[in-house]
Amino acid sequence: MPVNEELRVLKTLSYDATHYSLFVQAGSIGALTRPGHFAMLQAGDGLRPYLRRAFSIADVTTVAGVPALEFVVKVVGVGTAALAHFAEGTPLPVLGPLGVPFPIDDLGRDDRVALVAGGIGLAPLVLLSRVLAARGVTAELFYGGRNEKDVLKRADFERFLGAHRCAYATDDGSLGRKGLVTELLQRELSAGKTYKRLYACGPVPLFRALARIADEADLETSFALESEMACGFGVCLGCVVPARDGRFATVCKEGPCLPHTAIDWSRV
Amino acid sequence: MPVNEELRVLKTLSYDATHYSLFVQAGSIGALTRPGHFAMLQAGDGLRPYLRRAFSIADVTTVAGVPALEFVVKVVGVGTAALAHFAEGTPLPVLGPLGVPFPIDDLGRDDRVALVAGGIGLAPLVLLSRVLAARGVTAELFYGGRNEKDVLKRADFERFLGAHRCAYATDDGSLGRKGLVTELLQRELSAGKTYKRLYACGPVPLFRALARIADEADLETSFALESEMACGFGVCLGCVVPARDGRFATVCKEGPCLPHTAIDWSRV
Amino acid sequence: MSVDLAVRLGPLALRNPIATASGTFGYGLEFEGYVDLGGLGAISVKGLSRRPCHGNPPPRICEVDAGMLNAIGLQNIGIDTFLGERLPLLHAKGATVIANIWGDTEDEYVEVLERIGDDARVAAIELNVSCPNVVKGGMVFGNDPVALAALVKRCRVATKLPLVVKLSPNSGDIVAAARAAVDSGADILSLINTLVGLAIDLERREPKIGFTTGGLSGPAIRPIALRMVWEVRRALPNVPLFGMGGIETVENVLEFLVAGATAVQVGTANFRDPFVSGRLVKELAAWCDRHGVDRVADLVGTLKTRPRPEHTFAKA
Amino acid sequence: MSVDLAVRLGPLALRNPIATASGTFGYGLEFEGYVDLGGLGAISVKGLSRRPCHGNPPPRICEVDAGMLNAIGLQNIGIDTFLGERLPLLHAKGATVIANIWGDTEDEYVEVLERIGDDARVAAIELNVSCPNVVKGGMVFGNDPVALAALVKRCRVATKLPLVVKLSPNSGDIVAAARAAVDSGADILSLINTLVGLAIDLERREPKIGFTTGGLSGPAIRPIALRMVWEVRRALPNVPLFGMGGIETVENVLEFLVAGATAVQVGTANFRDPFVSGRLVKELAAWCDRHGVDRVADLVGTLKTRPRPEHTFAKA
Ligand SMILES: Cc1cc2nc3c(=O)[nH]c(=O)nc-3n(C[C@H](O)[C@H](O)[C@H](O)COP(=O)(O)OP(=O)(O)OC[C@H]3O[C@@H](n4cnc5c(N)ncnc54)[C@H](O)[C@@H]3O)c2cc1C
Ligand SMILES: Cc1cc2nc3c(=O)[nH]c(=O)nc-3n(C[C@H](O)[C@H](O)[C@H](O)COP(=O)(O)OP(=O)(O)OC[C@H]3O[C@@H](n4cnc5c(N)ncnc54)[C@H](O)[C@@H]3O)c2cc1C
Ligand SMILES: Cc1cc2nc3c(=O)[nH]c(=O)nc-3n(C[C@H](O)[C@H](O)[C@H](O)COP(=O)(O)O)c2cc1C
Ligand SMILES: Cc1cc2nc3c(=O)[nH]c(=O)nc-3n(C[C@H](O)[C@H](O)[C@H](O)COP(=O)(O)O)c2cc1C
Ligand code: FES
Ligand code: FES
Repeated sequence: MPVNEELRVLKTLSYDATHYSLFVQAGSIGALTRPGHFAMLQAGDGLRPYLRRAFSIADVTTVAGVPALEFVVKVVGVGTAALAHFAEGTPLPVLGPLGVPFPIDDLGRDDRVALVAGGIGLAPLVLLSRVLAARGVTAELFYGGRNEKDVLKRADFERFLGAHRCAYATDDGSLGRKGLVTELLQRELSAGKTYKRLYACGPVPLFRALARIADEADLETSFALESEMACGFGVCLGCVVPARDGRFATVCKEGPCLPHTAIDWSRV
Repeated sequence: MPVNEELRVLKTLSYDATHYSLFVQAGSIGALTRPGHFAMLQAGDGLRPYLRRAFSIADVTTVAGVPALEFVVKVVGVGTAALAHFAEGTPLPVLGPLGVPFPIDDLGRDDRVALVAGGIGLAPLVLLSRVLAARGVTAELFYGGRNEKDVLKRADFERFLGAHRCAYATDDGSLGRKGLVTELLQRELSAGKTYKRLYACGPVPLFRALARIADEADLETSFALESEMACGFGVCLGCVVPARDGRFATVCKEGPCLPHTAIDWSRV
Repeated sequence: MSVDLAVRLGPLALRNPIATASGTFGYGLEFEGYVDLGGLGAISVKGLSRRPCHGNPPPRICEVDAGMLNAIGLQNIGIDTFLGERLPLLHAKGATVIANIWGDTEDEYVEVLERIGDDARVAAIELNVSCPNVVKGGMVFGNDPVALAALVKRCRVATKLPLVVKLSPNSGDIVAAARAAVDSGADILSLINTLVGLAIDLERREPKIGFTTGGLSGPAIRPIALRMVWEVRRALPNVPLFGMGGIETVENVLEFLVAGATAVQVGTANFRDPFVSGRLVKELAAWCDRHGVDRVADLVGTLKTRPRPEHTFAKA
Repeated sequence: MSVDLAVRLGPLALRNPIATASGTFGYGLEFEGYVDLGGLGAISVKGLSRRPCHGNPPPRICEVDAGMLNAIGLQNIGIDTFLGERLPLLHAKGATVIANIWGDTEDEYVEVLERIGDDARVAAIELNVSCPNVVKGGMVFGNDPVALAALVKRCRVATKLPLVVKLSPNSGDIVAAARAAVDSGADILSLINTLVGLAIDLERREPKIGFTTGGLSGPAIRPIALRMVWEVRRALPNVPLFGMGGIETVENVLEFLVAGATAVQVGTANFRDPFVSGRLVKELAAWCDRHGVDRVADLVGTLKTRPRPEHTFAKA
């Protein structure tokens, strides 16, 4: 059962003009959080933004000893801009953890999985990396962005997974391979590597490409989807994606983590 | 010509839970301000509050050497609540000085005038007191509130005018006379005292009572009126009061300082 | 002092005037843990049709200033699943359930009513004749008093349950629609549904909503909703009304009561704050207590208005 | 790159599409020092009547969420004072002046038009047939296409100047009103005027506005206004439109253009920020420059919409 709590802002860590990490008290949400969960944050009590905004719980960690939730945020509009500016101590209404997390219970020491992030899609993969590493699962990260600045929290990923298991791709070649992140993955698959599951988060074109790759390679997947959300807990029916069975599935309740086979990509 | 400027908040001085002084940079507004002028302040760039709010320029002063405008504010709703919480350095859009100030040019050393304040109506009388004092005009203050906490900036008034020229009345007798501020004035008039002009600011019932007194005693007046304002510079026609000539007069442009004889009290 | 919060809307008695609005409260059960379902005045569930409906392709929602647009397209689990799986649970929680229903044709409305029959676990039927977000789906009834009258007449015959008709604010003359519904047998009116709006994604030069337009809800529409409640109350003082549109605070609730609504429905605010409806019940009691109001029903329709002045001209 | 901001609305050529809305910009001169009056696309002045009008008793305005209500009641200096004292000054500043006019009867409209004659300092006439804030005063024309058609026909005969008709959003069918106006001789349509709203002072249980209801303006109405512009554009693609309702930013301006307005009018935003109209002219040029748009007119009506899907049902 998700909880609604007023959690105080602990700190904000700015990466560049449009990316930052927001740390808030973990409250009772922290202990309930599994990789892939998200939360709905109310950015101020004004009318702009009006609705809460959805963010992956990027990590459950501590800030100066205080249990904390970390959100990694990209500024794209009024809500993400407002959240960047709350002073330490400001109470933020947070509803979470929400949604269906990444399936990981079946993984053990002998398993290898792939994590693919596009841009801000890194967010849900941070906690996933931490948890998989703790379990001894071998996880390889393929992380793409427009340029080096777009690729966040490398130190964390490399600490959790080992630097040799982290591969990067950028549009301008400023970090890692110049090109698409899917090319990194494709290269491994072509070399005969297999993965028990592919976890991914990023923009729709990335998901589309990965779905194609997964179909060809017969890979099991779990995609952390995004969509515009009003409620985050399954009542507004605003956040849906077309499902293979003809229905529309709620991203907030049936997702956000769904196998690519659940989705009708022709209608996305 | 009023100016619109982004003026930085210098400090906020809280008197109690519902009253505070807000000091902002004087900009070029300070030098243009005469007693009775007001300004329109935008409290934040959100939608709540949406429109600017009108406040008397209570004083033109300095804060730690920086030329400043002082506003004395009573919290009554969303705008006055928001203005209380801006951090030092926040830029506030301020349009001012606006309106017709108190007529004082004809006053000199031999003149005696009365100043009557009800509640937050003290605001425009602060600068008026300072200026009259500087000119050597004898000004007597009659200031009423619900209780002692409602009576603000006594030290300033007593410094400008002399403590013996400041009389107070409160509903509960916690400061000065228990009763109405009009009774203080009435007592002086009954004792035969005369005033060249009566300056007043307060709630409508006070104005009404003062208008009656002024008619009886044949007193010249200048009332600093209030009314809900959208623009503050004469274009929305939202702020009007019924005028004696059958028209509706704009408080923001024809006022806020108007003789009581300009107003049709039967239609107020 | 103990405040009497009970209100009566014709045949429908509610323990308090705080209900939740269709489409914004799911089937109620989603709010367990946030709200005491049995403590609300009523719950109007997501609009039900005779068969499960998939709704519109996304994007279905977007935020606008002081509100949102939606074009969900009436996605719902269908009347049978509702009656079989959700209603028993809602009933067990002590919830007062309003079945909000819709159809593409008169027959479809009647079919839903027949499936409900006189199930006593349903406290009232609410006919949605005003959804702007489907190509068919009731909107035609909402915008045409003649079609509306015909539909309500057939529904009136098809059910003995209290009949609420939910009106569209898009039709221009809300009083005409109200009259048509009441004359045809509606016991209660709900107003308002959403106003048709458009928001544009400038970079793509496309509507933000896949259906092009969407229904505007939230604080933005509150003044319009209040005006319509007041207008209908003035024209039809004996018809009980559910008022809704942008209700967020207890003051908003009271404004609607004072304007003439006997009860209110809380909509979009449930998304922003899932606790709001339950909290409003408590805050309403506290407000009445503070203001010396013994019975909340005494507040209904107490707005004092003055005759409207004609503008006058300067003498020539 | 130098962007061509000029637009043409039938017989009315404007140097750019940013005009100011009647009742929110006074007689223009009040904005000297804030805005270069000659640099605006046009200025629609406060609604003029044949005699100076006192308007409604206060309170006339109140703030609501994301906007305001007003019931000014059309207070104005009268057509004669306007022509004698304000128009010459406006003209000297190089302003493109739209005379917004109103009357209680057809005759009164015509009388105002006759006083204006074919004064070339007036670029266009804008008939306000949609003010919700007076007991008579035009609203009747706005809500009844037949009355509207009759009025516009008489006005069409009474003036040779470009004729703009400003429509009411309260009538339910904005397209019917648009058609009636255009078929009767309107060159241009303005939409929208304010929506009728109510706000309540809870402690007094009285309307916050002395006239009871007031017209809702500001960001709250933007989605409704955009939708109406789009609807009228789609139905009458050759009729030039002024779009307005809650415009604050250059993005808002562009949304209206993309939806189908050839030019816009900025209203309530002038109160919050007296500089806004002048700034929008500059920002529009900058936006076009950044986006590689040579002629702003090319953006008008470029909204790409898809056919609306019908909702589908689960198989039985
Ligand atoms: C389950 C989930 C997890 C998410 N996790 C993160 C995260 O960890 N970090 C992060 O930075 N963002 C995340 N997002 C996206 C985030 O919710 C949006 O960026 C945010 O809501 C935009 O709000 P805004 O007010 O800044 O932008 P707005 O002004 O509302 O919109 C700006 C632009 O962003 C688009 N947009 C708005 N909401 C979404 C959305 N939910 N998904 C995609 N596009 C949207 C709008 O269409 C518009 O083009 C997540 C979204 C979901 C649904
Ligand atoms: C020329 C002028 C000078 C003023 N000087 C001062 C001053 O020096 N200090 C000060 O504290 N206040 C002053 N006021 C009043 C101040 O403008 C209002 O208190 C303020 O606008 C309320 O805003 P709000 O958002 O807090 O309240 P809202 O939520 O907007 O309203 C709360 C309540 O206050 C009432 N109200 C709103 N605006 C006004 C208004 N302009 N006048 C009277 N009542 C209003 C509303 O009707 C409502 O009942 C002045 C007003 C004017 C017109
Ligand atoms: C996402 C969403 C879905 C809705 N679905 C329905 C519905 O199925 N049936 C209905 O009668 N009204 C529906 N409505 C309208 C609401 O019940 C309500 O009338 C409207 O939103 C105004 O109230 P509000 O401003 O408090 O939200 C829906 C509204 C929203 C926002
Ligand atoms: C205070 C005020 C006065 C208005 N007076 C008039 C008027 O005299 N004539 C008219 O046609 N429209 C009048 N309007 C309507 C505006 O011109 C405009 O159509 C409406 O406010 C919507 O635009 P906005 O949301 O940008 O304000 C008035 C609006 C306001 C807020
Ligand atoms: S966000 Fe409301 S149902 Fe998913
Ligand atoms: S506040 Fe707009 S005219 Fe006075």
